[in-house]
Amino acid sequence: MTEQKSLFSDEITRSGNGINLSVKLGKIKLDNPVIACSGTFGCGVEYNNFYNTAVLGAVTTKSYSLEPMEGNPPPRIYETAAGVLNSIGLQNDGIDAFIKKHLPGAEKLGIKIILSIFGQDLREFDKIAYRILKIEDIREKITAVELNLSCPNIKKGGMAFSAVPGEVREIVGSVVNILNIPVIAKLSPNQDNIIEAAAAAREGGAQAVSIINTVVGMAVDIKTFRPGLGNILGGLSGPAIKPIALAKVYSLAREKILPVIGMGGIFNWEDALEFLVAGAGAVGIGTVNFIQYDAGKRIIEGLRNYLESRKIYDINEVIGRIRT
Amino acid sequence: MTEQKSLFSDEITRSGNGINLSVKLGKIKLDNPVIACSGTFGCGVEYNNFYNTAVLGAVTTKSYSLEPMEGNPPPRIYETAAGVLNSIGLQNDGIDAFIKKHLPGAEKLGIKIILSIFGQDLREFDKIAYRILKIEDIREKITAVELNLSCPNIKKGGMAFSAVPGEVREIVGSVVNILNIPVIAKLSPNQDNIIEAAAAAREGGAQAVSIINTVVGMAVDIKTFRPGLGNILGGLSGPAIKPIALAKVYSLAREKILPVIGMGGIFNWEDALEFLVAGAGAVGIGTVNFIQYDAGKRIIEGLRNYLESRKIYDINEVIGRIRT
Amino acid sequence: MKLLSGEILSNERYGDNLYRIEVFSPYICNNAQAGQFVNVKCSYDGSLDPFLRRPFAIFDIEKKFNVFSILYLLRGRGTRFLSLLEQGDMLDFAGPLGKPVDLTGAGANVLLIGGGIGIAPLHLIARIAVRIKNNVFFAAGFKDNAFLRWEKDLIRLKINYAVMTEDGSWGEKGLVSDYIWENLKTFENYDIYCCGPCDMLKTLQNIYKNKKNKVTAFLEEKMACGVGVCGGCVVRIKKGGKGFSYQKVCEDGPAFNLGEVLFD
Amino acid sequence: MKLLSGEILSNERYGDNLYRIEVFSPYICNNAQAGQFVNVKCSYDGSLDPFLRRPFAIFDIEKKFNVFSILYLLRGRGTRFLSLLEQGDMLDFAGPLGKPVDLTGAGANVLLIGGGIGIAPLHLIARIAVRIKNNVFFAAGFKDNAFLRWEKDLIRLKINYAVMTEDGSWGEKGLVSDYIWENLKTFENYDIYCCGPCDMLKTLQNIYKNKKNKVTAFLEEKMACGVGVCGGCVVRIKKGGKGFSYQKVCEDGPAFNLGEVLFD
Ligand SMILES: Cc1cc2nc3c(=O)[nH]c(=O)nc-3n(C[C@H](O)[C@H](O)[C@H](O)COP(=O)(O)OP(=O)(O)OC[C@H]3O[C@@H](n4cnc5c(N)ncnc54)[C@H](O)[C@@H]3O)c2cc1C
Ligand SMILES: Cc1cc2nc3c(=O)[nH]c(=O)nc-3n(C[C@H](O)[C@H](O)[C@H](O)COP(=O)(O)OP(=O)(O)OC[C@H]3O[C@@H](n4cnc5c(N)ncnc54)[C@H](O)[C@@H]3O)c2cc1C
Ligand SMILES: Cc1cc2nc3c(=O)[nH]c(=O)nc-3n(C[C@H](O)[C@H](O)[C@H](O)COP(=O)(O)O)c2cc1C
Ligand SMILES: Cc1cc2nc3c(=O)[nH]c(=O)nc-3n(C[C@H](O)[C@H](O)[C@H](O)COP(=O)(O)O)c2cc1C
Ligand code: FES
Ligand code: FES
Repeated sequence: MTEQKSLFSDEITRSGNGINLSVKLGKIKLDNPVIACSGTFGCGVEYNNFYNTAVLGAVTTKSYSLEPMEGNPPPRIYETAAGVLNSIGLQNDGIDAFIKKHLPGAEKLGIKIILSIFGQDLREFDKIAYRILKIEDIREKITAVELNLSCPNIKKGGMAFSAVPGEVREIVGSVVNILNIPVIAKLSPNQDNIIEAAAAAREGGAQAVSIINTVVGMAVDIKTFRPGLGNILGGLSGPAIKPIALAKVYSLAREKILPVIGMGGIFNWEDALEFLVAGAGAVGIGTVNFIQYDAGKRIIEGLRNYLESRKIYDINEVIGRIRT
Repeated sequence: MTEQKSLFSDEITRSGNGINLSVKLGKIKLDNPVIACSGTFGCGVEYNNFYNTAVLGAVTTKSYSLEPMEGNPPPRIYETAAGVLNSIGLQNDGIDAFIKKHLPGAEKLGIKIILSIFGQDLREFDKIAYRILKIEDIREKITAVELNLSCPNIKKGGMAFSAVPGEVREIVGSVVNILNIPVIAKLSPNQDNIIEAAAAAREGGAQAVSIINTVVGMAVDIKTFRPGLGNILGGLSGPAIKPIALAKVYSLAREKILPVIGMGGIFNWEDALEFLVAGAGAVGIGTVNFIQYDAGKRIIEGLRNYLESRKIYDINEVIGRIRT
Repeated sequence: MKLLSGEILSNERYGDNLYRIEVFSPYICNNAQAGQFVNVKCSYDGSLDPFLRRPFAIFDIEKKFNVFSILYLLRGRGTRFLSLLEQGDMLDFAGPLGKPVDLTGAGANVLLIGGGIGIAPLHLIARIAVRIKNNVFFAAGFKDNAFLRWEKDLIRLKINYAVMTEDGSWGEKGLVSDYIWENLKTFENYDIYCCGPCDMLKTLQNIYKNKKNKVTAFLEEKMACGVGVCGGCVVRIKKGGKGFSYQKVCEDGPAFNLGEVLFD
Repeated sequence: MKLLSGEILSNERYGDNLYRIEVFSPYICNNAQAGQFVNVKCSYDGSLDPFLRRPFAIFDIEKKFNVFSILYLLRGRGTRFLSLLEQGDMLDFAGPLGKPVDLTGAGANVLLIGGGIGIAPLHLIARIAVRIKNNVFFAAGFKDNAFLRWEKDLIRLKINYAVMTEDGSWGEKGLVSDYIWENLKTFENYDIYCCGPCDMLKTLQNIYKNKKNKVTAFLEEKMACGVGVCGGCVVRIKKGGKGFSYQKVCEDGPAFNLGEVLFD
């Protein structure tokens, strides 16, 4: 208890203006470090029914492809212990629908958008980037573009792009060249090369790395002897994977390659704080939105209250402050 | 419902002798497919207070090294959502203590032993194998030897042996050459090469593969800003990892490289059945023993009752019968 | 749609494995329309077990008392939790969710076909339809008489109905689809809303393949978000000629044109 | 040790955030010895939340009624669950666990030093010691008077005692270690058993560094199995000269020779 109070005694940031929650990840500036994860929050419009989603540091959109995509056969959802398997298969109505339909809606609500995109190959990433480039006043409308590199590289037998650092460098580099907005590389936890992939992303010019995407998982329905998911394999998310995500975030953040957006199983402000302390410059909240519709608001408030009660006036003081 | 009854109607194994639960994994024959996992059950003697542990298909001992090992600094245990992190660090009192002290105790109780061992390099594996070779009537006392290849290869910078298929082949081959009892290779889920590693184990002469060992994970104590574990990183086990384990078991089993002993988060007979249906030839139960002290007995009984109620008279009829 | 917390006014056994929970919620009572559902947190605050919310049809609304109710079958972990809640406890739910069924534009007669717990969303439709339609008829089929108590609630709606049970313990013996088959003529000019097990829906799809009735079916699929953002709850819906598109039960449904549903 | 299920005879608030639960268990009452504990499942059957069992000292045993009790502080998820159990519910626990403290061989006088909830294992020692020792003295220290009710239970044991509280709201104002320091002489020939926060144990270790008293301390560490198989609950215990070995709280302890404990 006494320890808690003295943790920051040597460097308390006193300020008349209350608590600073804003963070910077490379060129990306966020009002606070809480970001909604891709694929779990639409573009933030639906959740505006539950709270003002403009309070979030940013909303990462679902991942958009060049053309609309059907996705995988149902069932696509399977509940597991403290987690959920999904095999949505990246269903989306295409980048043009985002630009014409979804972006204006989000804009109107003042939602800060991180646009997530993916392609089947480098050319498709480029094509999407060129379409994004045509958005008027793009820098005001889009905080960053996130490249979902955990999706299958069709040309390379379906392995994730992020499995091959060379591909990461090439795709990131190409999109960075086309766009004049910051680029984030989202990596897969299913390969054991996150550090190499992050280094490649930096070489390509990315401003930050998002980890982790879902972990490959599966379930069997013992009533029917069928896989729980139509696609057999799916992605596991939720608190079950939090320890795995934290280990990856910590291991990558201490390499100081790029700022890390940490995600995987965050359910409350305490979880978010764990990621920040472990070295994440910002955090993503995904699955929690399905269960606690106002999680984003709660987590931001929880972090603010925590800092206030500890007399820490700047959230950057806790980032990476793990005592090992 | 109707579907459930008809699942096996074409090939029901009627038998006057009740339900057959025995399985064969290569040259390894077990009375039933339920095995206690290494490191979670001692040698089965303590748990004999809770039920007759001789009813288990086998008990895999904690992993023994050539010399006694201290293990990692505490805290070594951290509770997570539907799981637990551990950083025991392979503490054990050495292979000689097993032979002299623990084996006789287990023998007296009729426990079927799978002896788990690990070394810092090939030479140490060999040395341990030679000590095992000296056990009198070894084939009656030890059902199989399991090589814990998820442990760090000190000579190769601490990466797990199973990260490098060449090492797997060499170590398995060498131990198989020394010993005249079946060898199982236990692989790490933290590399994305389980199929290659299993193929290497087969080339080395292994009879089966055990997956999965714990998944690398971490926790942060936000009261102290310290890692939850003294060792910082640890291994995640329990229901949280079940979907991950099932995906690995299914993906490996369908390659038909070697029989698979499936483990990771099994808590009840339904979970065990999921693994069997997904292709595991036997299942390991680990963390559940900490919470449900009589889990082994319950799971065996649960499987038997299930088969009986479905009029399936041989457990081998469900193994690998997933309908994809 | 809103995230709500409503006081539980009662939570009673309604039949074998069957419960009805009544919840105080002016917001739901004023805003929910026919065909909508709520997504309920079925664990204590802060608990992760069971993990996901569970969707439940709005069974009934009593505007006068600002009370809506859910009829639920005790099946697994989520409904076990629900069944343990007591009067005075708070229910954490979001709603109203799903696309409302538009009763105003359609024909003058309504036939409701429910199988088992499938009567739940239809009951609210019946209550609303009875005020604006000429004829409302409820055909319901059950395994046994577990839902017997429902007859009283049904009678209060003042509509005509027929009950079929597989074991003959209540109403007539037989399947509800048999009843429909035998009374095709009677219901020729009815708009139909149906909800029940997959087999029942498939049979009805066959029966009405070449009929001109407007047949709307309520579908179920496992949900994660319940609000249309995750794409988890899709079903196959015919698109134009031979193709299909995946549509979301939570946002595009739960009611779909039965003729366009592709069962697998 | 056995896996047991015992009926809860009472589960009462004992003080601020403090509860005592009484469980019917002939097995524990006949087999448990001083210093042992039970490992309790703190969630409903089949639930995974919270995940691990929680160890609790056996606070008291009433052989006549086959009842043992646990004194517990409401701290987190596990103890919250415990506090919600009611008379008539069953408690799922295993025990007795841990190495018994051998009171028969030691000296004629026993001093118990407890800090906060640390009095729990010492209470049972007091009950047993009072029958076989000349003098038994209990020195207990608390923050405030949350444990006030315990004085009654203590008085029933018919031993001498002293209570210290940090806020002076009960007994004398001050720390129990101050009390020990001031009365070193009085307890010169006492065997000591202590349990409490780390700071208290460290202070006592200093006080008794060069004394000849046999000082036994109860330690806590997070446990997974509770029965000695996982190696999770180790503490550092001096070995010979300068080295140390990791010993298991659940199997080698929870009581250790205080002089040999290496705090970090
Ligand atoms: C739109 C809609 C309306 C529904 N209305 C009702 C109703 O009025 N009354 C009623 O009794 N039931 C209704 N259900 C079904 C109800 O949601 C499930 O019965 C409930 O989830 C059972 O959960 P459980 O936790 O008790 O059982 P579990 O054992 O956890 O699950 C039992 C079955 O419920 C299904 N299920 C589990 N989780 C979900 C989920 N997140 N979404 C959908 N299905 C799931 C699974 O297929 C499983 O086989 C409705 C479902 C949908 C999709
Ligand atoms: C040998 C022994 C005897 C104990 N006797 C008592 C007693 O008589 N009365 C009493 O109130 N408490 C006792 N404790 C402590 C008790 O086990 C914890 O207070 C209890 O686990 C709190 O759990 P919780 O779920 O309420 O809180 P949580 O919030 O889950 O945990 C609160 C704290 O308890 C600790 N804890 C959590 N899980 C475990 C675990 N599996 N093993 C050990 N510590 C854990 C953690 O350090 C945590 O900070 C004893 C502990 C040990 C090791
Ligand atoms: C239903 C669902 C859909 C998802 N879709 C995407 C996606 O389109 N693009 C992407 O980069 N990540 C996607 N993710 C991964 C999440 O963004 C996030 O990385 C992951 O779920 C871990 O965080 P969580 O445990 O908080 O959910 C999806 C996750 C879920 C559960
Ligand atoms: C506390 C603990 C200690 C373990 N020690 C070993 C070990 O010594 N050798 C080994 O091969 N696996 C070890 N394991 C891994 C288990 O054998 C098993 O592979 C893993 O825990 C997954 O199964 P579970 O989820 O059922 O526990 C250990 C696991 C735990 C939880
Ligand atoms: S449940 Fe998420 S879209 Fe329907
Ligand atoms: S808790 Fe497992 S050895 Fe003590």
